[in-house]
Amino acid sequence: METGIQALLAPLVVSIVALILMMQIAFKRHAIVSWLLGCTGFILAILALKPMADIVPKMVTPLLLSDQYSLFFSALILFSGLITTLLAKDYLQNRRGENEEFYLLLLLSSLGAMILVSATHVASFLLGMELLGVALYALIAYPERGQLPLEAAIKYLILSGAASAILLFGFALIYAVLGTLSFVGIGQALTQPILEDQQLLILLGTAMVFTGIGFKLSLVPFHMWTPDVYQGAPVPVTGFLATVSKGAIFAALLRLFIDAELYQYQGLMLSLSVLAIASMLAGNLLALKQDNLKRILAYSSIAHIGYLFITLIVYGVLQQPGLAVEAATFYLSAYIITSLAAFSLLSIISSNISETDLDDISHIQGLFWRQPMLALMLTIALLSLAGIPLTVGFIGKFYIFTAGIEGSLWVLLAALIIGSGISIYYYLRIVFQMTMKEPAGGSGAANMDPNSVRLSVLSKFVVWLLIFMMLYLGVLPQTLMEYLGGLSL
Amino acid sequence: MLLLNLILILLVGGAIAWWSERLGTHWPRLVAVFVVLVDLLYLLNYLAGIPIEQLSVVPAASDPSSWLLAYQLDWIPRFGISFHLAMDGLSLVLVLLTLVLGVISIISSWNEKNDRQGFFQANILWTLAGVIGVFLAMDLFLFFLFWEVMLVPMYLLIAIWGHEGKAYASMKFFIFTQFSGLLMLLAILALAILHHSATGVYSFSYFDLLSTPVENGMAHWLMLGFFIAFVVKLPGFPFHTWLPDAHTQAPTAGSVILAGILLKTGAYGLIRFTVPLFPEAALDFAPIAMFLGIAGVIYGAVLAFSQTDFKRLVAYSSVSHMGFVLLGVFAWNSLALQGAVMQMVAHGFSTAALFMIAGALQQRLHTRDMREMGGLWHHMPRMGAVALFFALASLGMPGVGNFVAEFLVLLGLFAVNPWMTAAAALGLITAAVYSLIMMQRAFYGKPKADLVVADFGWLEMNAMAIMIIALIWLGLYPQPVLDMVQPVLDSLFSVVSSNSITVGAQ
Amino acid sequence: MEGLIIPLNHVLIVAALLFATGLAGLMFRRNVIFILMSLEVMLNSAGLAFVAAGAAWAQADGQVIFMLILAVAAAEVSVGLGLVLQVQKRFKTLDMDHAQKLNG
Amino acid sequence: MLQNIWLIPLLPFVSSVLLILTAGRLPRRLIAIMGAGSVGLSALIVLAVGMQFMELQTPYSLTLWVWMQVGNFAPGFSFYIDQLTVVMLSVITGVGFLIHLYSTEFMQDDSDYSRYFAYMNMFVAAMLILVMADNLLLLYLGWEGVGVCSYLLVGFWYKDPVNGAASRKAFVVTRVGDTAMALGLFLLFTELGTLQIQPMLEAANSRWVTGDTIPAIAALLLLGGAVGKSAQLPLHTWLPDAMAGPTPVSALIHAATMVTAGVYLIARTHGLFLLAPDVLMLVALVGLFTLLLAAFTALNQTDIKRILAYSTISQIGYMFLALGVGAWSAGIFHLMTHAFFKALLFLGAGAVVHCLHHEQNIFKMGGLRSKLPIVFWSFLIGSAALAALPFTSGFFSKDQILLSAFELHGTTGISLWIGPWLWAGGLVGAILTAIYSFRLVFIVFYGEAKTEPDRQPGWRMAAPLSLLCILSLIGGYFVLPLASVFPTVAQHQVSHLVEGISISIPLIGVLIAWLVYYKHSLPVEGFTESSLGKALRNFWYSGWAMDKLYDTIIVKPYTGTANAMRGEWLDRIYHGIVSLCQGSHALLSRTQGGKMRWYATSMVFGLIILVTLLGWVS
Repeated sequence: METGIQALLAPLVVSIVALILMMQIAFKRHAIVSWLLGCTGFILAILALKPMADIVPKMVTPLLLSDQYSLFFSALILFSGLITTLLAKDYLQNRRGENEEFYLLLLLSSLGAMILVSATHVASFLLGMELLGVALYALIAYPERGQLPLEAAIKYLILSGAASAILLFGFALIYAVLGTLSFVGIGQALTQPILEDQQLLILLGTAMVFTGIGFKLSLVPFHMWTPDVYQGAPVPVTGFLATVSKGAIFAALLRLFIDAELYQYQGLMLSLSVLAIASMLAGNLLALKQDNLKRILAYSSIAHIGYLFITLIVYGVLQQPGLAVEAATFYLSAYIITSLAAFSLLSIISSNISETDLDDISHIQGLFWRQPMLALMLTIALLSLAGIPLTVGFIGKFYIFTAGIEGSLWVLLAALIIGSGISIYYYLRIVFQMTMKEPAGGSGAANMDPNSVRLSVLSKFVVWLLIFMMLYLGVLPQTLMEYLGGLSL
Repeated sequence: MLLLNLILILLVGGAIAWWSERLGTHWPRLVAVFVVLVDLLYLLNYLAGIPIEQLSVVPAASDPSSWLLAYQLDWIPRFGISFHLAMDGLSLVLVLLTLVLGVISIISSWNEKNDRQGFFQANILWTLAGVIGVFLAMDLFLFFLFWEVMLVPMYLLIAIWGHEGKAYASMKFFIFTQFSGLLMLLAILALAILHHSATGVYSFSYFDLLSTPVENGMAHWLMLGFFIAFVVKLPGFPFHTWLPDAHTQAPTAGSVILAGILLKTGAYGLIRFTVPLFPEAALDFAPIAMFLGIAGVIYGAVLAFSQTDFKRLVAYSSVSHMGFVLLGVFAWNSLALQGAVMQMVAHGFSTAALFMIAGALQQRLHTRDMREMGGLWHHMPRMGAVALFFALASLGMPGVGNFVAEFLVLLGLFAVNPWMTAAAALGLITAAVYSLIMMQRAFYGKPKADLVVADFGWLEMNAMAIMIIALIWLGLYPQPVLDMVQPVLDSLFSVVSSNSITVGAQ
Repeated sequence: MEGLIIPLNHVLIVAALLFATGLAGLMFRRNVIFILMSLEVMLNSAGLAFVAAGAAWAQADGQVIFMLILAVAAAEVSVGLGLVLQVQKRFKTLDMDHAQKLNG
Repeated sequence: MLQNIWLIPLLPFVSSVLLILTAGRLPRRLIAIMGAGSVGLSALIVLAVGMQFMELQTPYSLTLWVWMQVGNFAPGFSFYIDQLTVVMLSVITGVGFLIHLYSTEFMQDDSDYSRYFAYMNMFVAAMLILVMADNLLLLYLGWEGVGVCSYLLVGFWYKDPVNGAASRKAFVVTRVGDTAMALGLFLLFTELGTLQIQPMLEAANSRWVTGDTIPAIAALLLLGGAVGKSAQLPLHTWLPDAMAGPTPVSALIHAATMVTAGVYLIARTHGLFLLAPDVLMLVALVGLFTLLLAAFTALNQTDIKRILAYSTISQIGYMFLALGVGAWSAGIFHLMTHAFFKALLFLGAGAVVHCLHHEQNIFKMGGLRSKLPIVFWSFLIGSAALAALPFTSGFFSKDQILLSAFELHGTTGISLWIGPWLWAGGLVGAILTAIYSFRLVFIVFYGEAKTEPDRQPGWRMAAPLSLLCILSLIGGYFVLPLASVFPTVAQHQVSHLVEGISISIPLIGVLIAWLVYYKHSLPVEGFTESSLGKALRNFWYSGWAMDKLYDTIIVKPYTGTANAMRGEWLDRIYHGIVSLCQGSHALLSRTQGGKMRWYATSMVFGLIILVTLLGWVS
């Protein structure tokens, strides 16, 4: 059992810190203390990954598997959580008095995500997903008093709940036929001959499971909630949602995919291809003339998930993990870092006002002339999202391309190229907006005093770190590549 | 190491130029000129040091060490990607062109009142760095990287310091090049993966990929991937429509770099990659490519004639001129290729100069509309005379480099296809039509009575003089350039010859 | 464990009907309270299916998952009801078709 | 001296470059000295070279440097001197110097004095390179160079858009010919592997036999260049408009030198044309039709310079006729004499225009005989030579041409019988020439004065006029040393009747002109005022409506197409793609209406789609 604890050290640390934080709030509210505790929790958990790495892979109960893969994603999740925590301080300062629960919810949500990436069983999958989700609902609605966050939260809660229900019902159907709930077990059972009438149940179940997962990943046509929730949620939370929630779910999906050997089923692969193509095209088209920055990023995330799905389909073609998993993990890491950077910058821009976020494209008009550094960093983040070289986004795209070509998935690649072509427009539109001379003295300009955006040392550190990571991994990706190449699943 | 330094000097110089903004608004341009000059002298210093015979050594296609210079560093071994730069005669010519025009482009913006001078100059220097990288990169991954990276500062130049229609123009420029770039990326990766499946190792090295066997049907597609990317940049008909907008809206320095240098990367790519990597496919495709070349020559000239915007006219003339390059490359013999290279260099100077003139006109008259010009010779005889020279250069007047280029291209093409040559030769007539109408509309005709404008000043005349001398030198004694390029062509021929029929005088 | 006495398919059909009812509620009801209730129905129908399947396979897993679902549903609803209070407070309505500003 | 021939083109070139660089900051006197002096020096060198050459008699060549070398394509900056070159050099530098001298006074009041001489010197340099070139590429350089200078000088007074249009027309129309010529060069190089004229002709001779297709195509393409530059049908329309330039320019470029470059080219490459007898025949026919067309047109012009321009076209037609019938020397001979008397006429016309406040309409002149005596005499002598009155220079050269035409004995096709017809056509031309040239004399210098001259030509104008008068008179007695250059032609052995007719025809023409325009005793008004007559006059006046024809079939369609496409119609495709994307965006955006119920429903739809997909594929 001792190694069991060691194997789950990081989640345990997070849980313990969450408990401490809860008690601190109960005894005496103090924003800085809570913030410090949140930071400590994340940092300790990251440190805890080291002893975990020594003993992996290690199965802890049939539900959770600590391996290199889950460690890597845990690290990403904790890193995202830490970044969000760091940024939240400035962001929340001007908003309302009681911020303490925010950090608690972040910790819980991250805990859910970590469980999700270790899940090898429907039960742990369900637990992780819901822990992640329920904390997020609260996070979305929590910091502000406006209507938009509330609407976003309730939409997310209900739709996400419905998606969970669909997913569960799907699993229930599969369980009814196969009699097992562990991923590996499902895979093994699926290879046995299945009665004709039960195949319908399997099919229905699979469709429902993928509907649920597709919703959480905002795959077309289950994507509709995404822009509303992204827009309504406070920026740091949006960032967290975009990175941690999406990343963890995809990581879990990948594990399910491999453990249950779903990649063998051509029908499923073909259906996923259709969804991927639809996501790439629809996501990018939806973002095309969008004026709200958060919505743009939401739509772009839909497209990115479409790109990411290419790796799954490649897996199906190649029938072996090698390049596909490497591509998926790299792309996901790249996307997480880049999104974090983008949302961090948006969060900084919105830090100095107390009500809504400055998320309309007109708000950042002329940013280049007032805050060249900030504008340049946002430009780099956007270029990384667009997959322009020297940024990590390009290497990610390079991986997708390579994987796609290895699998000869020409149709998907065509969609990828068309989608990327379209995406250039809306990314550059933001860049162009920042370079425009005269802020049209309307909506945003009034709210945004040219000198109001003051970067605290903390924010500076965070964005510089993220930009550095984006560029470093874009220029010298070899180390990460090697590491990801060695991840076993 | 020298090659790396060439790029690093510009990159770091760009950062310094940006920073120097704090010292005063005139500092960045001084720094920028200084940086490019240092780079140029650095290269010339090397050139002075090598024995002249070395320039005539035919570089082996399989062995970069036989090149003038090579520099290799492991970069991403996971995919066999290395930081591999190498220079042969062709790259040398183009790098020199880049640096000279770099100096000129900075001078051309000397008197423009641009905000954020520092960032402006930084972008110019970074664009130059990217272009030089493109000319030197011998690893296809690295090549693509530079290919894309040079777009970004160029985009910013247009988007930030451009004219009234900059939003549309900069976006169009970026999307065209980026979209076609993705096709090239696809082709590069597919080629590398084919190499991987044939040999078991990943490699993006030009030298390795040259020998990669590609099954014929596949080769056609991959060739197209490269071809489209390069032809968009060239620009070739019908992918040229980004160019008139981008050129017109870019600030003067941007136009100079765009027309003078950036377009050449497309031509360079065609010569260096498209044909040698897929000789058979390229040969099959040659008639279509040449047809596009002819279409570009004629179409560009016809549209240039009808423009009322001075810069647009010059932009369309670029389309026309670069059509000759396309013809030259796909005729694929010594004469035509020499002509194509010569056209790259000569067009670089002549168009850069015309854009500078356009910029000077805009700065003085606050319009580019030729309907509002006329009789400017009276007010600015020096500018008029210079414009006349470059108009004549652009119509292919013998004695300047453009003539040598076009003549060689057509001469080489004639051996391949006389009828196409005849069609392309129509471009000589149409070039006369648009060049002269440009002179007429802007500089001849009735002078405006109350116009007070300054003629070209000392600095501008010096820049012009450099380009005039260069063009006349190329027109009367192009041999040094031809000699530098010939060994490279011989080497490329030997790569291609095993698979395709080479025609003409080699 | 005895397994299931009635045929599994019958239970599944009932669960599916329940599920469909919930889904229909989600699609057609406008009052957020009813929507939350529909959500509960859906979750519980999934739970029912799990229980039945678990019984059919004579395993405890089904029931365990059901317990988890109950917990999850409770958590969801508690957060949900909290939000509903705020909706009433901030939008002055519980009609989700009207408490709506985000779109595009 | 021969090794210094490179100085011949260099001197005017250097002078031109200096004038350009100093941009008019030099004193006028110095500009004049540089401008005229450089050409004069070149003329002296030509004289020395000519004397030396007469002794040597063997062609001399000099390579300055290899221009460009790619494989075996290695044209040099090389000069080739033979008798033909020497003749051309003499004409260019000699007449050129006189015209420059004349210009120093003519252009005295122009503010762009320096620019004028810069262009003129550049022209002379280019023209010299053209005739000295040892290979066709260098020749082409000169060829284009003179075209550019012609463009610059025609449009010299740039402030008037009409001049601009004329200069552009001149350049573009000749460029059409030049392009054909360039294609000829490509063909010759591709087939023969060299562009060096003498080796090329030898190679052509050994490679092909008379009547082969390829030499015919090559000759045809070169002919295209020649008709463009020499303003022959169908590319002659630019020359009358080119009169927009200063008159000395017309004298130098559009009478004496550049327009005869086509003649020189054909003469220079006669070896090739001999291999293509059909093309040679075409040369003769082009010459014949041009000379007739231009003569009729000249008869109806009212602008003194346009009359001379059409007359030039007509006279070059004679030269083409000569070349076409194989009378190479006669063609060159006429080239030389024409240079003398046409330069004289133009300079005379220039003097008239100069002294009459830039009046060019001959019907507003008159009675100038006593007011401008020097000019009158110049004009009279020039016209006599142009009309080929006996013992003037024009008589000898034209007579040779007509006789050669009469005697044409070809071996194939129409050349078997066409000789006398060509002769007859030439005679018609000759009588017309006499009529229009003396029409000019009688109208301008006789009758009552309509405009008073405000000045008299000074010595710098008078001296060249006088010298050219002498040359026009005695030029016919020069013996050109061209025997070694061209294949020998049999001596004329035609009946005295033919000779007599040839001699008397111009005299009849002069008589008619005298009767019609001086005595007004021939009742031609009856015809000219009839509707047919008017129509014909208008038709001829417009130069056989060729301008209108080209305008309709080429210029208008071109500008129309260009203007129609101005807005980049290709963009419509790309804009279509953009619209497609925007439309899709708008459509998709409508699904994001914000209603949660709809979102839930879409999820159900998605589920159904997924089920269908899965069921369908498995």
